[in-house]
Amino acid sequence: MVANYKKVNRGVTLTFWERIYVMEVMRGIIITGRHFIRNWVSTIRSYVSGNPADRGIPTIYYPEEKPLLPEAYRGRPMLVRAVDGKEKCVACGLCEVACPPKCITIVGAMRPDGTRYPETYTLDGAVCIFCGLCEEACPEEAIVMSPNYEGLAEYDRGLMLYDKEALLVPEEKLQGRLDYIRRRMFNKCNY
Amino acid sequence: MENRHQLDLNTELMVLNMGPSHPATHGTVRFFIKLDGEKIIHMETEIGYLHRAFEKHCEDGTWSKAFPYTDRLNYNSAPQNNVAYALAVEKLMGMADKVPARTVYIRTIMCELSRMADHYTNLGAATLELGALTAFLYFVEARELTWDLIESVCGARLTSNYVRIGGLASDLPEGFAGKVKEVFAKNRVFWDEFDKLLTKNRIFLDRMRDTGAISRDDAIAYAFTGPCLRAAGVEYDVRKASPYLAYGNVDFDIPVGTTGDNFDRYLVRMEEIRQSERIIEQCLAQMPSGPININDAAVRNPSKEEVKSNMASMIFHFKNTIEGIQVPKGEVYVPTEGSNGEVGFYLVSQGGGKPWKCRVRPPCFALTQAMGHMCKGSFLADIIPTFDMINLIGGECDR
Amino acid sequence: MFDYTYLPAPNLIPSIVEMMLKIVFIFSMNMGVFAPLLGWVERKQSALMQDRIGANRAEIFGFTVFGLLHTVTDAIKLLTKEDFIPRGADRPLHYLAPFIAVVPSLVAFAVIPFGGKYMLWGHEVNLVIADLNVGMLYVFAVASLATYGAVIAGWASNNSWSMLGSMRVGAQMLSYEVAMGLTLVGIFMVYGSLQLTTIGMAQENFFHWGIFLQPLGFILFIACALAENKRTPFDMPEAESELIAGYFTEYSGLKFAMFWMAEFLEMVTIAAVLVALFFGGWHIPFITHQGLIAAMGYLFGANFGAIAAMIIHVAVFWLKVVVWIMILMLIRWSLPRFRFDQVMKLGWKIVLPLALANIFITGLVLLAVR
Amino acid sequence: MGRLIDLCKRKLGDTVLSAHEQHGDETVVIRKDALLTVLRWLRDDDAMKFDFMMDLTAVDYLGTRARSERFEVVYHLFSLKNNHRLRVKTLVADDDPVTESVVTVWVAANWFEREVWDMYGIIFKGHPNMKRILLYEEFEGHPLRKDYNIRKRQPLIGPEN
Repeated sequence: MVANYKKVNRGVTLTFWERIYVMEVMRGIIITGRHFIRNWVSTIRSYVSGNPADRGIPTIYYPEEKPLLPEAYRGRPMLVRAVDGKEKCVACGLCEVACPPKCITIVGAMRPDGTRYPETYTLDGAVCIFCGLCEEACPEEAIVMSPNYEGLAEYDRGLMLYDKEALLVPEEKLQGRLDYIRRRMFNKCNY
Repeated sequence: MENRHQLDLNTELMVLNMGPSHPATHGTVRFFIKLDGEKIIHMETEIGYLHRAFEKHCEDGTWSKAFPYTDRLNYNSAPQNNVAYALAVEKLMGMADKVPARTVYIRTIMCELSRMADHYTNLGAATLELGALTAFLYFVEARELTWDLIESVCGARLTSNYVRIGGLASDLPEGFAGKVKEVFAKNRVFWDEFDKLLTKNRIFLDRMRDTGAISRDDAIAYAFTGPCLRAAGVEYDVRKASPYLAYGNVDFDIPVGTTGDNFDRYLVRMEEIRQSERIIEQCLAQMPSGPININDAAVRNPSKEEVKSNMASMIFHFKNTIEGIQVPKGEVYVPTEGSNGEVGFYLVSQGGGKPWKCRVRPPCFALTQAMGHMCKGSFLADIIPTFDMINLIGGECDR
Repeated sequence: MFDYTYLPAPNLIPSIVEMMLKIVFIFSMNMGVFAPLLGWVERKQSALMQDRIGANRAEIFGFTVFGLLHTVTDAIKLLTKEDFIPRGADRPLHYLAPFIAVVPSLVAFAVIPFGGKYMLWGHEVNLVIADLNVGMLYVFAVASLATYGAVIAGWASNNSWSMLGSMRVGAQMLSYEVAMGLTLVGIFMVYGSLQLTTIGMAQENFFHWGIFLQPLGFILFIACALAENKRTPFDMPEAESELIAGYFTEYSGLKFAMFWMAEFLEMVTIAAVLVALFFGGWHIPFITHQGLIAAMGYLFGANFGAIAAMIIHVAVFWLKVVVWIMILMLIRWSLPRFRFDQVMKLGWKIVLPLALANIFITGLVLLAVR
Repeated sequence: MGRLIDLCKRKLGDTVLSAHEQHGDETVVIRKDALLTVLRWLRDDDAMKFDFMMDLTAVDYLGTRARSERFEVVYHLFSLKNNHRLRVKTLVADDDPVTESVVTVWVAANWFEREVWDMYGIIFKGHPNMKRILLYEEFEGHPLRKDYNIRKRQPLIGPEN
């Protein structure tokens, strides 16, 4: 069970046919031509059958077809709105501190019943680097990385300054990610 | 004017400014070339177009906040940089041997996956710039599949931010071993096709062989590391010289070249892809079960239930996040084998939650330095394969 | 020396009509079908070779027609783009260069037969615009004019990269023209003519196709033709990773489009020459020219039968051309490019001696056979 | 104390200002004026044979040390033959940030020294091309010094338009 050093075979010897280029051109054409014909047939088949799975090409027709994201995917950070309609966030400011590019700004306030909530919660989408450290820092599971990756770019940076209303999403929509955090990130695999 | 034919023909030297926005320089480097006809008389390299103040940023934040920034060093193989940084911090904290075995194996797998992705990209890009676009896209397809694997583990393709001090961000997803097997089966086909398209192709051979060569002694003097050093015939690989992670427990070959030209670099990288597959397969077979984080409340992030239910956990969680993980005073240099060469983190701690200094030894900084030396006397067209096989990653070189 | 029989002397009006129709046909084939469509073919073919989809988003009323409409959008884009001339450029020459580049590839087609001779209502129709008895020489002469376009473009742009590109064009074209001429000498010796219609008629028998009589000449000619066409693996003058775009780095808009078109038209010409010289021209294997006319005449009557045969022959010719274009594209997308000195070495040290050897061997065989 | 430190101390005597071993990394701090001879010895001696200069950087200890020892220039050496590593440091004063260039010992030091000049403003005497490398020529200050504010703005440069 040790690593060994091994010389690579540098002295690639070429046969006469390979040396006069013809053989190589033929071989190259056969390989690429095989791809060409295979993809041609499969594309036509998918046009006829209308089934995108028939297309042997890995490209996705993006806006019409969506990629299948893994559950670990980190998209736009979102705030969780609890079932009772209130923010889960208690404005403790941990995400604000944990954020490496410092894109989160929170102003906390107190509800009449004594619970804390964020009066304003601003996340600068132009600065966010989607690292997911806010999600890990949050003790309340109030900010999570949603699988949402669309509409993140704007022509104006001002439009990318998301406020609380733009960030709040009902809990059931983020259930997949919340489950993932509990199961894969902080379950028995993590004491 | 020592060259005789220059005297005879009274030729004029031509000054060319190649880059920073030139198709072959990827927008991050500038070559200042003096040409005699098509022959390079003198070449100067200018870097720094992608400087992002990595060290200053790291010094500004806590220890664990540096992870997203390490992603952006060599963005083709981000998990490797995460691992290198984590290893350095763990060593500085003196808890290197307390990291769970499962974590060690997962880290090894991620390192090798990213090495594969990096080599796929690099070899593909090299052939792209030599004009063989089709071979490039076959390897890009292979790389995409590899990145899909990385994405399914880390949650992002490039900016993985996967490793934590003393552990990992998350465990491997279910059915990972099966997915790896599937992807490897597909990638082997691409590897074979790429190999058939290029390795014995005389046009490609003529472009790669004996171009951009550097002698063994020069390579050492220029502090080459990684595939470029091994291509020059030097048997040095951090994985072998000072085994870290699980590299001591797996069986693999380290390809070594002979003359240090571009063709040797190409062959070494091609073989390393194969060997990385071997390492990953062995790691998956040996994969132990168990926790993925170190059992130390002062280091790891507790689970959310724990934070809510346990006062001590909550205090540690807040302290770790706000003040940062406390690292004792000291300094450490940890070398790891990145896909380009030795990625070493030199960390200085003055105690407390922030790094006093976080220096990364960028492998391609040293490699790019030798570009002028390697290209002198060769043709203008030889810059392209040489520069590609050096594999300059702007993010790593300029930091 | 010159044979003036192609001049429309005996029955003037039908001959002029015939001539005009042929010119319109070839021109519309080249400019109307091949120049725009080859862009699409190239995109789609390269995409399918590389496991991609290729351009497919341009649409009119929701119809994308497999990305065909991208040719329209390309045309609109190129027409409306700013025509940029760099500071310090030689303006007249900068304007002139694309025309010099595109015209030769158009007019070279004049001597290539795309069908045989047919009797229609007593008038003999010869499907070639100008049946010169020095046919191939004319093609060489005109094709070498295109070099000037590239060289002038590079020189007039006042850009070091363009300059390097045009230097490379000059050297590469010069060396490969010599070799190209010599590779075809074997063909001329075998068929005993430079006239492309004569060569075409001589290939009526499937086993008399140029590919069987001159296999070495064929391979050498393909190499030279690719080099003349300046496409990968011989695209040193415009190698995008070395010289950005070589001699047309500083061109934009319609002038850029003309270089683009010249490249595609050259490819059509090369494919047509290949077909005419080595692949039996308009002939269908194992069916003689007169045999098809007779068969069609039996079915549709003499005149309409001749028209039917004509259509079939023309279709066969263009089919062969399209197949060859696709093969040329396969080569272009499969191989990496040479280095400049290696191209020169290949031209002078391999292709040229082999071409000479080919002439020698052909001569010996001809001597022995006769 | 590690083996390499012992060897260094025995050979170099009082040139070694201090030495320590931490986490298996051996470190020697040597006098600035003897830098070149010591490094050359480290490179050529058979027991040392440090043919690789893996890394060259500097650390700013502003506020934690005397100003005459503010900067440390750090050399990370590696020996291929003996497979060992050594960290060599030399102290550079705040008011006189000058030290010897080691380009004559290892060619690789060229860019690394330029980077240290760029980031810390330490001048390497005898360097063939002491220019900024990662930053542009018009940059004001040396950003990795601890007294360089992370929020500092740089003046705009470039043509007037």
